[in-house]
Amino acid sequence: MRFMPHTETDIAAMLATIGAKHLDDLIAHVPANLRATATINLEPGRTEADVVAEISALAARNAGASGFANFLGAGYYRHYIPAAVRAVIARAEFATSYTPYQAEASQGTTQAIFEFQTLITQLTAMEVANASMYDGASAAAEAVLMAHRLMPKRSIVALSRALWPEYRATIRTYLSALGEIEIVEVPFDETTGATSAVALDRIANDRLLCTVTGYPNAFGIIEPLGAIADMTHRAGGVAISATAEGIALGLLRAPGELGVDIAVGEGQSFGLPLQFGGPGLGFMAARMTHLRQMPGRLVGQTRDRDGRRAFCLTLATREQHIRRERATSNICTNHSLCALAATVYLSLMGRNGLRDLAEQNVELAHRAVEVLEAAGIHRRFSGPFFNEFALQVPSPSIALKAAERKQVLAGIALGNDYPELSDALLVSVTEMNRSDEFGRLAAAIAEVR
Amino acid sequence: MRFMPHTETDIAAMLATIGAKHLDDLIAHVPANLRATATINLEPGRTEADVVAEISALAARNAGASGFANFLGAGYYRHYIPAAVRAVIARAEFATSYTPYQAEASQGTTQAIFEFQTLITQLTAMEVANASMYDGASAAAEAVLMAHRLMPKRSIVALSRALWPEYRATIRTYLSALGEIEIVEVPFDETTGATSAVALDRIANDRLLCTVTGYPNAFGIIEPLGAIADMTHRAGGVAISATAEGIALGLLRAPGELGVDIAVGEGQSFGLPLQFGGPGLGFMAARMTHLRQMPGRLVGQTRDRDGRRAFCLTLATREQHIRRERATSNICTNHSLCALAATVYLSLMGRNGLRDLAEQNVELAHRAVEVLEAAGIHRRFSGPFFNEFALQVPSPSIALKAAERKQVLAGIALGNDYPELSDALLVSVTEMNRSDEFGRLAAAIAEVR
Amino acid sequence: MASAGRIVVVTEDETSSTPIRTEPVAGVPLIFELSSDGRRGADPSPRADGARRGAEILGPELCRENLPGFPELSEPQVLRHFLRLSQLNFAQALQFYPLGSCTMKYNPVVNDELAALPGLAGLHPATPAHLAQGALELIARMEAALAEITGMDAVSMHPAAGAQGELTGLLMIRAYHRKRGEVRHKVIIPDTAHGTNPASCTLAGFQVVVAKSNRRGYLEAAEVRRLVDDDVAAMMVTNPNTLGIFEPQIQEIAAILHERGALLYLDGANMNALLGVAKPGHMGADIVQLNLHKTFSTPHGGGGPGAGPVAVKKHLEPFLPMPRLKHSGTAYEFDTDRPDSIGRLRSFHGNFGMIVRAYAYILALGGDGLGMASRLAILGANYVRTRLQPHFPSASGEPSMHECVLSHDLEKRADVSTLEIAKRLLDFGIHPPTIYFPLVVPGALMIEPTETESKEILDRFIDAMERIYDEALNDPARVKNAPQTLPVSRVDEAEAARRPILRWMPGA
Amino acid sequence: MASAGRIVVVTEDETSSTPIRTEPVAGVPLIFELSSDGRRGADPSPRADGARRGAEILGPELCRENLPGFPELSEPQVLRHFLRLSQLNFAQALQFYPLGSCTMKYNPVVNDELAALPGLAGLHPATPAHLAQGALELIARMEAALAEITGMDAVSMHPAAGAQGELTGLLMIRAYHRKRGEVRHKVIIPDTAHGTNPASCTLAGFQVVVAKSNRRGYLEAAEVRRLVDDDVAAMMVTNPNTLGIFEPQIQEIAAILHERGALLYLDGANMNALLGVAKPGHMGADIVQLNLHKTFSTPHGGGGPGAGPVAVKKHLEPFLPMPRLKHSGTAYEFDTDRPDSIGRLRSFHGNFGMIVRAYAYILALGGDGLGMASRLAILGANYVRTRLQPHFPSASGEPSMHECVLSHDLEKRADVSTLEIAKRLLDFGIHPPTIYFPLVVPGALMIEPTETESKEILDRFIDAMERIYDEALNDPARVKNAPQTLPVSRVDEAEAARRPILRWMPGA
Ligand SMILES: Cc1ncc(COP(=O)(O)O)c(C=O)c1O
Ligand SMILES: Cc1ncc(COP(=O)(O)O)c(C=O)c1O
Repeated sequence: MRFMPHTETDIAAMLATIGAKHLDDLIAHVPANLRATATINLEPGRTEADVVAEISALAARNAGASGFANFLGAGYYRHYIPAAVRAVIARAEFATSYTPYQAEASQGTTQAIFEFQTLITQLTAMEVANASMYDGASAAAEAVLMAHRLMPKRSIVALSRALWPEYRATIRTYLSALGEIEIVEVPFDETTGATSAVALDRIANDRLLCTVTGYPNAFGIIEPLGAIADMTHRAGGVAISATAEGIALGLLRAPGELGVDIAVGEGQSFGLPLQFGGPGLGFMAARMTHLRQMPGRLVGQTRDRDGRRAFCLTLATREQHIRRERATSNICTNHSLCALAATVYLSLMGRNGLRDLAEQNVELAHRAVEVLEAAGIHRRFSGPFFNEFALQVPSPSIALKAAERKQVLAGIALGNDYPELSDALLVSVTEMNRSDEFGRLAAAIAEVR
Repeated sequence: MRFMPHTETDIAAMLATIGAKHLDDLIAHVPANLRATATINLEPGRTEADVVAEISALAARNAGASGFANFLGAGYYRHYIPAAVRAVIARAEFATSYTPYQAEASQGTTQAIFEFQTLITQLTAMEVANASMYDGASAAAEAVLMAHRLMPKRSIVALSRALWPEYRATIRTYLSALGEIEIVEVPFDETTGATSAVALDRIANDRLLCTVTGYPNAFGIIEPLGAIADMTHRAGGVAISATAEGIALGLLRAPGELGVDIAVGEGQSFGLPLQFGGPGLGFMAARMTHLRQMPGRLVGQTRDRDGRRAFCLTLATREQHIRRERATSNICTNHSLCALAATVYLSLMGRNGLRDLAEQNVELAHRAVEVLEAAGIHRRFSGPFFNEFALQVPSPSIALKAAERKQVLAGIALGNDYPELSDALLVSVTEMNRSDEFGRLAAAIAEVR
Repeated sequence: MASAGRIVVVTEDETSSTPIRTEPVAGVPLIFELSSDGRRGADPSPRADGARRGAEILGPELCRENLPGFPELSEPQVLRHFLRLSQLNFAQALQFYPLGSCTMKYNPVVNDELAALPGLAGLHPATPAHLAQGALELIARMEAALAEITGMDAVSMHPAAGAQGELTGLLMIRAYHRKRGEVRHKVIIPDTAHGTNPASCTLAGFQVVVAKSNRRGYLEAAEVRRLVDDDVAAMMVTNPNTLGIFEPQIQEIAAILHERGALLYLDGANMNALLGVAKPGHMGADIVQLNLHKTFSTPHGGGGPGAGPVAVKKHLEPFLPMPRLKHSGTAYEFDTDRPDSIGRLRSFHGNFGMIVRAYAYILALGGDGLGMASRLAILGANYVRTRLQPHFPSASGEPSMHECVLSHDLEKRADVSTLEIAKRLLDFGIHPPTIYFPLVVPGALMIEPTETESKEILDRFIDAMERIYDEALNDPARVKNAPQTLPVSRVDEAEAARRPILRWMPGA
Repeated sequence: MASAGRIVVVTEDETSSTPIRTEPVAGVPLIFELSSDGRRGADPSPRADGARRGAEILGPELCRENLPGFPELSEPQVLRHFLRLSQLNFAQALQFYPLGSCTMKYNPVVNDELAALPGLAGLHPATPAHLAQGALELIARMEAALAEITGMDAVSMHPAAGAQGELTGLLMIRAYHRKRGEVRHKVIIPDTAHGTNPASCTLAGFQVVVAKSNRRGYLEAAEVRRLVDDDVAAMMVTNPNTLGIFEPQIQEIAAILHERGALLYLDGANMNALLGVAKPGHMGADIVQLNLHKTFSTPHGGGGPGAGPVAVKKHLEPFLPMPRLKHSGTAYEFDTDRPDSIGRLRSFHGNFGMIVRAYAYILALGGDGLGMASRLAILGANYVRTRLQPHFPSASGEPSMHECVLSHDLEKRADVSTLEIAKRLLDFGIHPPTIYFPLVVPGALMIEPTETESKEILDRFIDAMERIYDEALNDPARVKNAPQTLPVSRVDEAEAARRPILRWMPGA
């Protein structure tokens, strides 16, 4: 088989050295009943050409990937990925190395992670960022657990209902084993689409452990994050923000500026393909004072014996392989290569490029809204938005079907996750949408009204 | 612009150092009339995303590239290319280095070329191979020029008419300036499709400079190369073979075994994409006795000052940058990266893999013929063939159109280049053709008969 | 300006055993240090007709000042920077990388191309199911293949990594007992367990009870019987365990647990030893997680991403995480009516990009190839173990599976530590084995050669180990000062922890 | 087994100017030395139903014995071998590579992806024109763009490289005169010409007449007037010439030639100096060839492939090589009725894969960007020249265009040669300039920085050159023993030529 170099001669020689006759002698000690039934009934191996044909055929059956004017968002966003990002992550030296336990043989990976950590602190205006988490949702859950470690006595976790359903579900699952925790959902303002200050105010008491707010939120609304952080702090809780559209951080006030204590998010927008939802990139940033309770890997700068600057994994005493059941998290393998892609992407965009892109997204989304309004289709909420917005549509599912016939993926019906929003359609606009697509979108939806 | 790092400050500082005010001061010495009219009237630069969109749109307008059962050959052959080939030639260290003039900084390229030279000598059973030529046709022309240097007194170049039209045309062009040379075409045997021994015998006199024979030839026929080489030698000429389907060398007797003096060919079958006909890979192999007259670059093995094995360009005294008007060729840039691809491809195939592939091609082609015969469609020639054959079809152009409507590219009408073969269709079969395509091919052609 | 960081190229040339001495040189600057105001690595798109009016639209109160300290470079500068960084790494594709418990086998390059196919890489997770049938079928096929390979009944591709698979499994165990009206608080874990096991237990709200493996390095049923009671929800067993030993009494242990209503969680990170050799399902496992980035060859990427699917027996199927794939008879769709599910642990449908690669790998090897892979992996581990036995004796007398754990007496004899041996290996162009793990073996060297490395490579590794043993006795300085041929010499990790510098700052 | 070949990573860190001393180590084995009978890097396809019957079908007399000595390796071994080899190279993407006359500018990585699009890479050259309109239009657009850039009337994308473009041009010149009933035998070439120019003349059947450039490094019209007669078919001029100087009298020279019925062939290899600065067509050139692998950024690939399109004035259009593209009004097709064409010089339609990349490059820069590229290339060359003037004076007093040619007195002062300076530069992680060319400048250093390198990089290069000048005077051994930090030390090229070993042989 093409991946295995062993010739008959090699095998014979190795067996002889070991003092065995047949390969199966080496597993003779495995209980016979297990070996007897171990045969794997799958088709025989295939040539590379056949594997390519097989998987290409499956790929060809995903119409959604092409040919459509696409307005899907809701936590994963369509952005252009420069070829240089692929050129870097394709390097075997990055792609086929393990977690950089041996610093001397991993300076490429450790320095890149150090650069990633720095970029995330710059984007969030926080003091420390870790080497990556699985995705935005699990990072949000880890943030809540971190808050819990910071204030073990408190019990109320306030999740904005305008936080993505998947983030809320993930947090619930991660917390499900911690009996003492009580999760409450903070409703959103019916008109603005932002988390309701009134409602939050009611919950913000001395049992408040933390608040988790989408920024922008699940409706694309730019939350008054500063005000929410203040309320949280007045109650003595930990303010957590979650950002799914990372590009927004290139233009919006940074969570750190607004008083947030833990800023987490999804880095998929930073040069990662959609690939049906994963792997993405979870990021987490916090204040140095909370460093010891931070989950995940960290790379630090140090020196080698000859005084050269060098980088290595550090503060591992927080981690499972040292702390075991007292670790800050069970995470081991993270999303390192995705963090590298993000590092390359952000470096290419640069300070001005990232802001230009963010401004362009805002502009295009608002232009789309103008076109829709002109066609008599109105926004469901009035709050300020970045590049995603909810539309008021009598029957979203019908509208979606109609649009599909016009080769338009018009968005996502919010009703599935928000019964109270059965008349709302979530639309995402990025630089990947050409202006001429707005008209097609409007026409498709208008038709069914 | 994203490719140029100069900031305003950099430019100002550099100009100051030079003692200039504006960039254009640096070209003030260029005649004003030229500068005045030098503006390039092309659209302004574009983002990477726009360039990708533009070229993808052009690519999408080449229906021929996909969706068709494809039987096109005639000098360029469809073979599966393992991903590892792409992974290697994509390495920036190989792709963005120049000709390895500085040996110490080019051991990767020079060793790979040394391995390529060795592989070509093994495939052809010759003693020396160069570092690559542009393609098979120009390599054939260079071979004739090399023969001319070997026997300057002789004048008749005998080209088999069963040599690809493009090879014959290229040779004619390369020789067009050498008045003393006379090119004659050796007809092919009407029944076998091989070069006519009788005809060759008539030409083989003491003015014969060389013979050039396709192996297999333009009709896919496996020429009696040994006999042709003998006749050539008896007349005192140089026997040259040209191979366009390199895979054949994995199974057929090697040119070297059959007495050929210079073996050239096209290496596209060795891991290079079709890409509409270029870049391909010319290879040339010969006997050590003819070394000094060989065109093109050569890499040799030597040692470094510490006694380590090392590789470097050698025998450059044959080449244009040293010999100038007395060089063996004007070639400078060759097709090095294509030679690297071939080296990786051949290493992956290996001794057994390459033979298996060659046998499979023979088998599939013969199976296709069985299917066609069964449908009453017969071969035009009777000679033994490798993976390509001519069919007898009343009106090839009509057959081709009919097949096209059935999503079959049935082959190439030989009549365009061979008026005497206006009833012949050239069909190529490789491992890329699934057996079920043979029936479609037969049906399509049978229909118009 | 001068030469810095050089990477070591392993050579298989016998004649070449002279390591290289280097002098201090500086490394690659940080991307921030290469930045200069006004450079662009990406040009603004003309699409939005020149003016970027976004800030105007949102107004100043919502907008930040332009990212201070954020880098600005041209595209060639960015590319060159990261290509240089890549040259400072060891990697499986380039070096022998026998890192125990990590299964650093060859990652087929074609699989990366397949994952990048527009029909897969360009597919948005919210695409309606009827427009994503190819992707859904691929996931379904992968579930079926893993069920067959593990001998389990149902599989979820949801978890992002092995540790998340563990958490998924433990939460299912909790839900399972709850459903049966029981609340159990304890999970038994052997002393040889990987750190993620106890950490996951804590996350899942369980107390860890440690089971001792015996002198020979495996678990005795008696020990389990001693520890198990009605408050034990489950036991987590890694098989083969982290000593590379197949747990001989695993079936009996499963029986004991089941008798008391406890479940057996099998950590499948070491599945590379079991393909076609023994199926967890037949051992009595109720749940097993698999690490696609180990057994199924998805590239580890310098620390991920991977994927940690969980396979379960029928009785646990109802508790599998959301979303759950089902086939309506005409098409694949997501089953939303799963009242007993533990819910979701991440967004969307799992690390699809990794699932594609692993599926391509399974297709390439097929049932027979997978079985051969484990056998050759076991062959390699036993070969290395046998040849190194004289100086690096095995920590256990039991036969090894896909990896072996060795110890040595150099600490005592020459005051040379396992860490120093590991660093010296780097000078031979070999990535060191996993060291100091499992914790039960002092100074452990955990070696996993994998089936994709040739006998020649293993022989070179063995020679290097022998040579280091020698050096430790006769020229210890050489070992203690290693590595000498890498971009940096020994890195001061203590210093990094003492004064944490975790980000670059202007003028730092 | 031990560390071998290390590659140098250029650093821009000021503090790092200590070169590295290495000891002998072996290199990467040859692929043949890694081979072992029975290994497979590609599995036999089951498609042909098991048995490969090809040999049977053809019979033994037509078949060879199975390739003796041909390698057999597994896929991972092959990949690792070539990845290791790659690490032994310097390359533009990784190192500053100011190789004069080669225009080693950044090669945008996206262009390689575009050339690999199935619609382009998978297109068979014999595909009927109506099924390949996208490809044909791309070629047509490229012809138009190059005509606009050069100020010529018609373009052929046919030639495979610059040298083949030269041959194409010279054969057209021959045909042109023939057509007018003249036979001319001579071509004038300046003493600064690139070697391919005279070599191409010979191939085209012309005698070379050498024109001397003056002390200031350019051609005087007087010299051309002196040499031209009715037997002169043409003059080949490289502009800017290989000294990097714009030929100030080029228009007058063109006039003189035309007066006598001779043509002006302009070697456009140095077009990177002229984009938006001066068009060859306006200088009076009748023919110009372009090197897409230089000015238009297609990767040089360690020696090619490239592409050498030729652009001509109307009166030469009929002689352009076959195949010639034309537009029927409804679609693109090939024009077969071209009686005066010189014919073809290679198969099919040119190096299409390179044409795609170059077109993508032209789209990316646009007319304005191309003009800026030449200006910044010229800025870089003059900056380096000015700063190095004290120790490495320019070979000419004339202003430099995109490259500068410098000389030095170290041969005399310290017996240190240009070659040794070049080798020492390698220790600084910089690829040396072109050396000993043009031939008119003893010990020439021909430096072409290109527009894609930053001021910082140029400054590092300048510092390195200054430092080497210093070393040559104070520590010459260090220069003479360079390089010390590369996979190999100074390679013995004389030995290679003395006893040519041009292939591996079993047991060698
Ligand atoms: C035995 C064992 N269990 C669990 C894990 C955790 O898997 P992951 O790193 O994918 O989270 C690992 C790998 O690190 C392991 O070796
Ligand atoms: C001035 C000049 N002319 C012609 C050539 C030949 O071009 P090519 O190498 O593409 O054949 C070159 C490049 O080597 C050159 O520098």
